[in-house]
Amino acid sequence: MPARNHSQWTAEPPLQQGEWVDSRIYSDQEIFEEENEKLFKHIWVPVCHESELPNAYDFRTTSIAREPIIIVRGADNEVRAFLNVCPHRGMMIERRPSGSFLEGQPSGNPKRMTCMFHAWQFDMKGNCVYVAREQEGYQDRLCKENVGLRRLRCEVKFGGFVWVNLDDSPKVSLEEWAGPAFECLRETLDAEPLEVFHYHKAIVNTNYKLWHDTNSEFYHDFMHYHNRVTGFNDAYFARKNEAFDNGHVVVGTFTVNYENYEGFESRAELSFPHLPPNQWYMIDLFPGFNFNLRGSALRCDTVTPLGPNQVLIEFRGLGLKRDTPEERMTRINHHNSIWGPFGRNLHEDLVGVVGQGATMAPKSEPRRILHGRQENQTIHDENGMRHYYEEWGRWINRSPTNPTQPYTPRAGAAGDAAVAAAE
Amino acid sequence: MPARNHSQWTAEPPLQQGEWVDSRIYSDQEIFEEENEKLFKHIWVPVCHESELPNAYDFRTTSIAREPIIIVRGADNEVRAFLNVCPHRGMMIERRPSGSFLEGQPSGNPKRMTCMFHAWQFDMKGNCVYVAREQEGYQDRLCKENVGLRRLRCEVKFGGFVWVNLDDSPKVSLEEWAGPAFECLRETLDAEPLEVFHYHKAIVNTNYKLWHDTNSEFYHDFMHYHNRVTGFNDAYFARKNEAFDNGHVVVGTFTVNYENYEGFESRAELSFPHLPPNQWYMIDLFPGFNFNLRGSALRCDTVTPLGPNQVLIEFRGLGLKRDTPEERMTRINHHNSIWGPFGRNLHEDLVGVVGQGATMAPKSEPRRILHGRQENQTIHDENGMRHYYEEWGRWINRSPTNPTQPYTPRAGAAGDAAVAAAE
Amino acid sequence: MPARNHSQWTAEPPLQQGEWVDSRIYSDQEIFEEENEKLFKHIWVPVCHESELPNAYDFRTTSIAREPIIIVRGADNEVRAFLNVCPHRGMMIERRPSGSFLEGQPSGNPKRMTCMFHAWQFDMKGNCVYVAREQEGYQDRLCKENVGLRRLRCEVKFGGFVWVNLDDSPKVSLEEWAGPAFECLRETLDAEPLEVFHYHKAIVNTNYKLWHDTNSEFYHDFMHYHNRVTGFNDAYFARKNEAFDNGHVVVGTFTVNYENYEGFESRAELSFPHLPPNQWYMIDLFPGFNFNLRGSALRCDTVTPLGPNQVLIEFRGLGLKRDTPEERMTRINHHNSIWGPFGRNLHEDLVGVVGQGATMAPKSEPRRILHGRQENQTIHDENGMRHYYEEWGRWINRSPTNPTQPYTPRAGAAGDAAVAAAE
Amino acid sequence: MNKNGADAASKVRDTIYRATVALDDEKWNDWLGLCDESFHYAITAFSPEINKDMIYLQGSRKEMETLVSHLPKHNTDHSWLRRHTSVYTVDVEDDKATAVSSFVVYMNVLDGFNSHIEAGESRLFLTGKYYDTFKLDNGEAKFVKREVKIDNRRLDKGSHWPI
Amino acid sequence: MNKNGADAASKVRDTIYRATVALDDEKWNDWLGLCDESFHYAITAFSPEINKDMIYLQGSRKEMETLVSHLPKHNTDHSWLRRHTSVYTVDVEDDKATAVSSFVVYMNVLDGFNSHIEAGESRLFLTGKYYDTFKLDNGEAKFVKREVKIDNRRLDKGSHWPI
Amino acid sequence: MNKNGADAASKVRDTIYRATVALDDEKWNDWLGLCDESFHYAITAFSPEINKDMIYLQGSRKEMETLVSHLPKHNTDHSWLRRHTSVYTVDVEDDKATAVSSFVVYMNVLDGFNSHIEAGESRLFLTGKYYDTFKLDNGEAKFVKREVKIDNRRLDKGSHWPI
Repeated sequence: MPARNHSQWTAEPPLQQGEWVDSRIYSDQEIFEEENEKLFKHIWVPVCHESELPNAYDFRTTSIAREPIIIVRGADNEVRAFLNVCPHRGMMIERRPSGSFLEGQPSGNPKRMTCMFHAWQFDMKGNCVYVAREQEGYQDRLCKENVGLRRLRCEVKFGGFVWVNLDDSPKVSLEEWAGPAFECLRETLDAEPLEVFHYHKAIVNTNYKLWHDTNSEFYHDFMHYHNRVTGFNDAYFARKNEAFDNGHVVVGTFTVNYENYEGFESRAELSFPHLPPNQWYMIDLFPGFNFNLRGSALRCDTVTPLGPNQVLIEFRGLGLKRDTPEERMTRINHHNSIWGPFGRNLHEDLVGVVGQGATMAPKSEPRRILHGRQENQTIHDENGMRHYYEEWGRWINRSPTNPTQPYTPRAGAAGDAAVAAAE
Repeated sequence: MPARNHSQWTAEPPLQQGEWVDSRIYSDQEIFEEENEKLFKHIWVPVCHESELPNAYDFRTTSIAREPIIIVRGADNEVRAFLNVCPHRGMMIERRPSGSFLEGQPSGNPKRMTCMFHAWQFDMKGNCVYVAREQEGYQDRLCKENVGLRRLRCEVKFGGFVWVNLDDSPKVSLEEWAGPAFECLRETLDAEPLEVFHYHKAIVNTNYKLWHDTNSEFYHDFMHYHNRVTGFNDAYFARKNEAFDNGHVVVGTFTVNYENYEGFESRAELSFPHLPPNQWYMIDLFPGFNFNLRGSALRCDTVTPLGPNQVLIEFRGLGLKRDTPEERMTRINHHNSIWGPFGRNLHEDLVGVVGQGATMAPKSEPRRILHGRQENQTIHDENGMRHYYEEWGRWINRSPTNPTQPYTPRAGAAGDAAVAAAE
Repeated sequence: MPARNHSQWTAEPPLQQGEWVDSRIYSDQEIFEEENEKLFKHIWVPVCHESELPNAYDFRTTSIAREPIIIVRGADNEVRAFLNVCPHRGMMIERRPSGSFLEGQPSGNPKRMTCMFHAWQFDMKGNCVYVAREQEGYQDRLCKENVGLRRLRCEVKFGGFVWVNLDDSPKVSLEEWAGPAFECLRETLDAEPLEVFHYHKAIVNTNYKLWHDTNSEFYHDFMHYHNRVTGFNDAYFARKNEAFDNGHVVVGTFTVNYENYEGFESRAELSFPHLPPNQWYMIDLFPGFNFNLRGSALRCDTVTPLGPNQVLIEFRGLGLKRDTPEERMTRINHHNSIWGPFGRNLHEDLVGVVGQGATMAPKSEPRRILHGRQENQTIHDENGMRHYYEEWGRWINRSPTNPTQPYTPRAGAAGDAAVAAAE
Repeated sequence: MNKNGADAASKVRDTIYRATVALDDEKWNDWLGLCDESFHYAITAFSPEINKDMIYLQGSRKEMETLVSHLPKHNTDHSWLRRHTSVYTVDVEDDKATAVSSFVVYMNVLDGFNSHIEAGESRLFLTGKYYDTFKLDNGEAKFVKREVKIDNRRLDKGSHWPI
Repeated sequence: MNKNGADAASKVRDTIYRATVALDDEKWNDWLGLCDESFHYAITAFSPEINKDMIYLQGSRKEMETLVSHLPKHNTDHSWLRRHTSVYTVDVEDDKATAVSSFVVYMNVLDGFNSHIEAGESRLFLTGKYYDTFKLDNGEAKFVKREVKIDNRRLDKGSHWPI
Repeated sequence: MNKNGADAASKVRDTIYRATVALDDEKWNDWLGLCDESFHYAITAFSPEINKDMIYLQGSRKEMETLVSHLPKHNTDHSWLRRHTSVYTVDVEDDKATAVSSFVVYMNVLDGFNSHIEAGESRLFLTGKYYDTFKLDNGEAKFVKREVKIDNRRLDKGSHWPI
C-alpha cells in the first residue's frame, strides 16, 4: 500500500490494543482539566531540591495544577510546604521564586512569612503569629489561631528532592509510590548530599506526556547524531526498560563509550558514590518526572502542564555538594554540552516534541500514535510507554486508545510491573 | 490550631454570612460574562473628562463591555456619545483615542465623522449626512435619514466627568445613581472647571473587583511604608466608611500629616475650592470607579474588565483649569510621587491585586476571601466591601458567598446605606 | 430619523432578505469551527504556486483548517500533497516552510522525506521506504508498506497554482469548481509559466470573510485616495460583478488610467499574454481566495482562518517566468507601490477590515452588516457579496441573516450565477 | 581603505542617527534633507517561501518626496514607529562611505485594534539592518543609498511610512 | 558648536553607558555618582488621550537620593529591568554637552504573576529616548539633566525604580 | 589606563560589531576568525532559583570549532537569530582591552510551531551583556574571551548556535 487515503489513514493500525493511543489524549481541553483534578492534585511531585533552600528560613515557591505553593526550611531545619495563599484575602504570600525570610520582607518582621497586603504574619510552621489590629477588627470573632496557612504533605527523599502532594490522604505513601523505582539508585543518591548546579526552563507547545514519552523511549536516538553514530552497540541494545507499579519505568545501566566522541573527553574520571564510572540509569516517574544519572551528572526534569498543548519543563543538573571546583566544572560541562539549553541533544528533543505538538494541536483531526515496538523489553521496545498509558487510563478513567470510552484494563496489563520485575 | 489541612482550610470561616465571599466571583468566566451583560451594560460609567475634548469637534473614543464608543463635542458645545460603529458595514468609525473632526479625516469632510471605509459621513449629532452615491446604489430603498448612528445616554456631571450608560432606560438617573455619594464634594468639584493633567493605564491580571476593594479599603495601609509609619494617628482612625445606595461608599475626610514625610514638602499650600487644605475624600462608586481628592490632586480610576482575571485600569489626575504653571507642577508632583506609574504607592497596590489574581486564576480551587473586620465603620472596618458585595449580589443574582446559588438579601443589608447615613 | 436609540438600531434594516447579514457569522466561535469542518476541509485551496518548488525534490509546507500539509515535487516532476504528519508518532515531518529533499535532512537520506524523530523515511510519492530497525521492533506485525503517508488530492491548474483538497471525494472536481470563473483569464494564465516574485503575510484580527468582502467590493474605492480621485470614470462604472456557480464572482475589465497618477508611470508598457495593456480582471473564489490581474502584475491572496476573529492572509505577486530583469522590476514596482506591505492601498484595506473586526469581536452585540446596493450589477453593486453569502449559507446550513436558524434559499438566489451569466 | 576612520566615520554615524531621529519624529522632509539628490531607497527582504530576494518598496529621492507628500491623503494606522538603531560598521573610502547598522522597530500603538485598550503599549514590529552608502562632501555625510533589509515577512497591517 | 567632537563626545558617551550599566545593576548610588549636584531627573510622556505632555516622575539630585534610599522599604516587584541603550547624537558646546540616546527597557521577570512559570523570561517593557545634558569638567562628563521620555502610557504594574 | 582610548577603542568596537554581523549571518568561521587562538567562550546566567551562577555552555577556541563543525549534523530549529548589539564601554590597557556590550537576540521564526503561520515573524529571545576581553595586536583587536551573560532562564527550545 503506497500513500494512504483518508479511510486507510484513519483505520485502526494492525497492532494490538495498548500498542497505540488516540491523539486526543494530547490535545483535548477537557481531558487536560481532568488530569489536573484526578491526577496532579493527588500524586507526589518533586518540586525542587533541598539544596535550593540550604539554610533555615530559606524558601522556594512553585505550583502544582494551578495551586501556588511555598516551601520553607524552618529553624529546625525541617522543610515544609504550604499553599502560597494568605488566609485573609488570598494574596500570594511570596512572589519571588526563592529567597530567605531571615531578614523579613519590607512590611514584615524577620523570620516570618509576611503577607505584604495587610501584614498578617506566619512562622515557618504555617502558624499565623500576627494579625494587624486583631482585637480592634475582629474582637473575638476570629483569632490568629484560626487562620494558619494550608499545610501540604511534604517529604525530602531519594537524594534530597522535595516531594509535595496536594492530597492530604494520598493513595499511597511516597515510599510506596516511588521507592521501588528508585531502588537501583537509592544507595548512590543517599550516600551524601547532592547539590543542584544547573537550572533552566522551557515552555513549549506540546502535551506533557509527549515530553515524558521522549524522555523514556530510546528509539529516538536516531535523532541525535552522536548517539546514532557512536552509541548503537551491544551494551546499548542490552539495556532494558523495566516497568514498576504506579506507571514508573526504569532503564538499566550500560557503559557509555566516550572515546568515540570527538571534542569531548571521556567522563570516566568522575562519577557518583557506589557507582562505577560510565553508568547510566534513567528513572521515569509517572506521570512526568525524569531522573537521569549518566556518568558525571544527574539530570532531573519535571513537568508542569499548562494546557493540553503547553507544558513548563524545569531542567536541573546535580552533582555532589562536596565537589571540588574542578569536579563541579567537569559535571557542568558534561551536563550542559548535551543537556543544557545550548547543548547537543536537548534542543533536538524539544524540537521533536514541539513537532508532535504541532500536529496534535487542540481540535485537530484525531490521529493514531504508535508505541507498538516489541523487542523483549530492551532499549528500543516501547513497553515503557505501554505501561505508562495503562496507568494513565486507570487514573483518568478513559481508554487511551479511545478516550471517549471509560478505561478497561487490557489483558495481562495489571501484571506488567510484576511480570517485568520477575524477568 | 496551627497550619491547616484541606478540610479545615475549606471549612466556612467563623464569621457571619456577608463577611466573606467565594473566590469564584473573581475567577469564573461565566460570572464575568454575566457582569458584562447584567451590570456594565446598565450602569453609568465615567468614561473620560470633558477637559479631554475641550473644543467643538473634539472627540474621545472608549469602550464599555466590549462595545466601542465615541464621545464628541458638537458645534453647540454639547458632549454626545455614540456607538463607534458604522451603520453600513460595521467599520469602527474612529480608530484613534482622541482628536478633532474640525479638519475632517483623509477621506471625509471637515466637521464630519467620516467612516473611512466607504465614506459615509455623520454630523456631531449622529445624523448621517452623506451616503456615497446614495441614489445610484439605494434608489429610495434606504436613505441617509434612516442610517444615523446609535446614540447613547451621556451626561457631563460631578466636576465635568463624562458619564455614559449603554442602557437607553437606566434603572435610575445619573443624579439618583451617584448624586448622594458625590454630595460631600459637589460644591468643590462644580466650583470651577477642572482639567486632567495625568493619564496612564494598567492592564493587570486580576479581577476588577479586587482593584475596587483595594481602592476602598484602608486596612492595607500596612503595605505602604509612608502610610504605615506616618499615617496611623487619631485623625486617621476617626475616618468613616459611609455606605450609600447603589453600592457606593464614601470615606470621610481627615488631615494628612505631611510634615513627617521625608523628602516631600507639605501639600498644605494648595487645595481645591471650598476645601481647607489637607483634606481627603474618597468616593468609591459601584462597581469600579474611584474618586480620590487628597490635598492638591484629584485622582480618578476607572476599570474596564477584560476577563475574569484581567482588567484595564485608567488612572487620571486632575487639577483646576486655571492653575498657574507653578500650581499645576505642584499638583503633578504630589499626585505622581505617590500615585504615578513610578510613584510610591500605586506600584504596591498593583503588586497586591496581581498577587490576589495569581491565587484566584480561573479554574483554581475556590477560596474564602474575608472582609469581616468590624470597627464601628471606621477606616479599618471592612463594611465598605460588605456593602458593595450585597449590591453586587443583587445585580448578578448570585450569592457572593456561594455563587452557584441565587442571591438572597442578607439580614439588615437592605438598610445598610440608610443606617450608615443615619449615624 | 436622527441618531438612533437601541430599538431603532437593532431593528431590521429596510432592505430585502439577503441584502444584509448578522455579525455573528463573523464573530461566533462555534460557527468558526463549523466553517473548518464543513467548508475548509472540503474545498479546493490554492496553497502555493508551482514556481515555489521549481525543481525535483523541492517542497513547500502549509496547512488547511489546522491540518499540516506538505507539497513535494517528485523526480517525475509531479507535484503531490500529503499530510505533514508522521505515521509513527505524529511528528511533523518537515518544519521549514520550504526547501529541498535532494540532499536529505540531518538524520535521513538524500531524496527522502525523513521524520527526524525516529528516522522513518518516505519517498516523494508518500511511500514509507524505511522504518528504523523494522524487523527487530515489529517483526511482521507492521511493515513499511502499511505506513505510507496520507496522500491528499492535489492539482496544478489555472496558471500553475497548486490546489489541495482535504476531502478525498470533493463535491465537484477542481475544473468544475473554478473553471468557469477562471474562463476570462484562462488563456492568459496558461500561455506560459508564471513565477511568484512577491510574498508576505498578515495575521490580522478580523474574520476571513470580511477580507474576502473587501477584496470583492469596489464601493470602498472611496477609501483609496488615488482610486477615488482618478479612478471614478465611465469605464470604471461600466465594470460588472459577474456571479458564478459555487459562490465565485468575477469583476470584468476596464482600462486603468495611469496617466493621472502622480509619481508613477503608466503600466501600459507591460502586460500578460493575450491581454491588451491596462486590463484588470479580478476573480474572487469562494470562500476566500482572490486573483487580481491588473496591468503588469497578478496578485493572489489566500486566507487561512485562525479563529472567528483572526485570519492569516498570504499575499503573492506574480509575473512571467521569462521576464527580463527590467520587466520583473517593473512588475515589482507596480505591484508593491500599491499592494506591497508598504504600498498605498493594502495598508488601507487592512486597517479597514481590522476596524470591522474590532466592532465584531467575539461576544459583542450582534450587528447588521449591509450589502444592499443595487446598481445593475455594476461595480458598486453589492451583488457579489449577496451571491457569496447565499453560497455560504448553503455550506454551513445557517441563515446568514439569522445564523441561529438553518439556511433557506432566498427567492431567486439559486439562479444568481445563471442569470448573471445570461445577461 | 580606512575602516571606521575617525572623522568621516563620525560624520556618517551622526547622519545615520539624525536620520533615525527624524524618522521617529515623522519629519519626513528633514530625513530627505539628509539625502543626496541621487538618493535611492529600498525596503528589501528575503523570502524562503519563494526562495527570492524581494523589494518591498523602492524609490528615487523624487519618488520618496512624492510618497511622503501623499501621506496625509491616505487612511493610516497612526501608531508611532520607534526605531532603535545601532551603527555597526563604517567603511570610508575617499569621498564615499558604506555603513551597516542594526535596527529594531517598535510600534507604540495608537489606533491598534481597540485603542481604548491598546493605545500606549509598545510592540516589536520589525528587525533588520540598514545598508547605507554615503557621499562625503565638505565635512558632511549625505545618504546616496539606503537598503532597509528586514527579517520579517509577517507584516500584518504593514505601514505607509518609510522605515 | 562642535558636533560629536571627538574627545568630549567620547566622555559623554562613556558616562551615558556607565549610567546604563549602573542602573541595570540596581547600583543606584553609582548612578547618582555620575550626576552633578545640580542634577534634575524626569520621566515624561505625551498622552494623546488628554493631549498633554506629562511628567510621570521628577526630582532633584537630593530628591532622587531620598527616593533611592527608600527603595528597600517598599514592597516591589523584583523583576530585573534591563536597559538597552544606544547613544545617538552628542552636541558639545564649551563645557556643556547635550545628548540624545534611544533606549529600550526589558523586564526579565522575577516575581511576575506566577514566578514558577514566568521567572526568567524577558519582556518588552518600555521604549523611549534619553535627553541628557552634561557638564564637562576636568575631562569628565557629569549629568546635569536627564529627561527620560517614554513612548508608553500602558505601564501595568509600573515600577519603583529610576529608568 | 586609557578609557575608551580613541584608536584602540575603535578597533575593539569594530571587532565586536563585525562579530555580531558574522554570527547573525551564521558565518561561524568568520566569527572564529576574529578570535585569538587562546579564545574562551561561555554562555552564563545567574539563577535565583538555585542561587547560583551557571555556565550554560563553554568551550575553548578548539572546542568551539568542533561545535561549529558539527552543526550541520544536528536537527535544528532553523529560525534566524538576530543580535542587536550596542557597545557600552571599552577600557584599554597596554595591549589588552575589555569591553562591555548590551545585546538583545531576536528570533525570526522559520520552523516555529507551524511555519505556515509563524515563519517570518520576530520574537524576543534573549537579553544580556557581552563581557569581552581582547588582545590588541598590530592594529587589530582579537577576542581572547567572551562571556555571554544572559538574563534568561526561560529558554524554551534553546539553540544549537553560539549567541
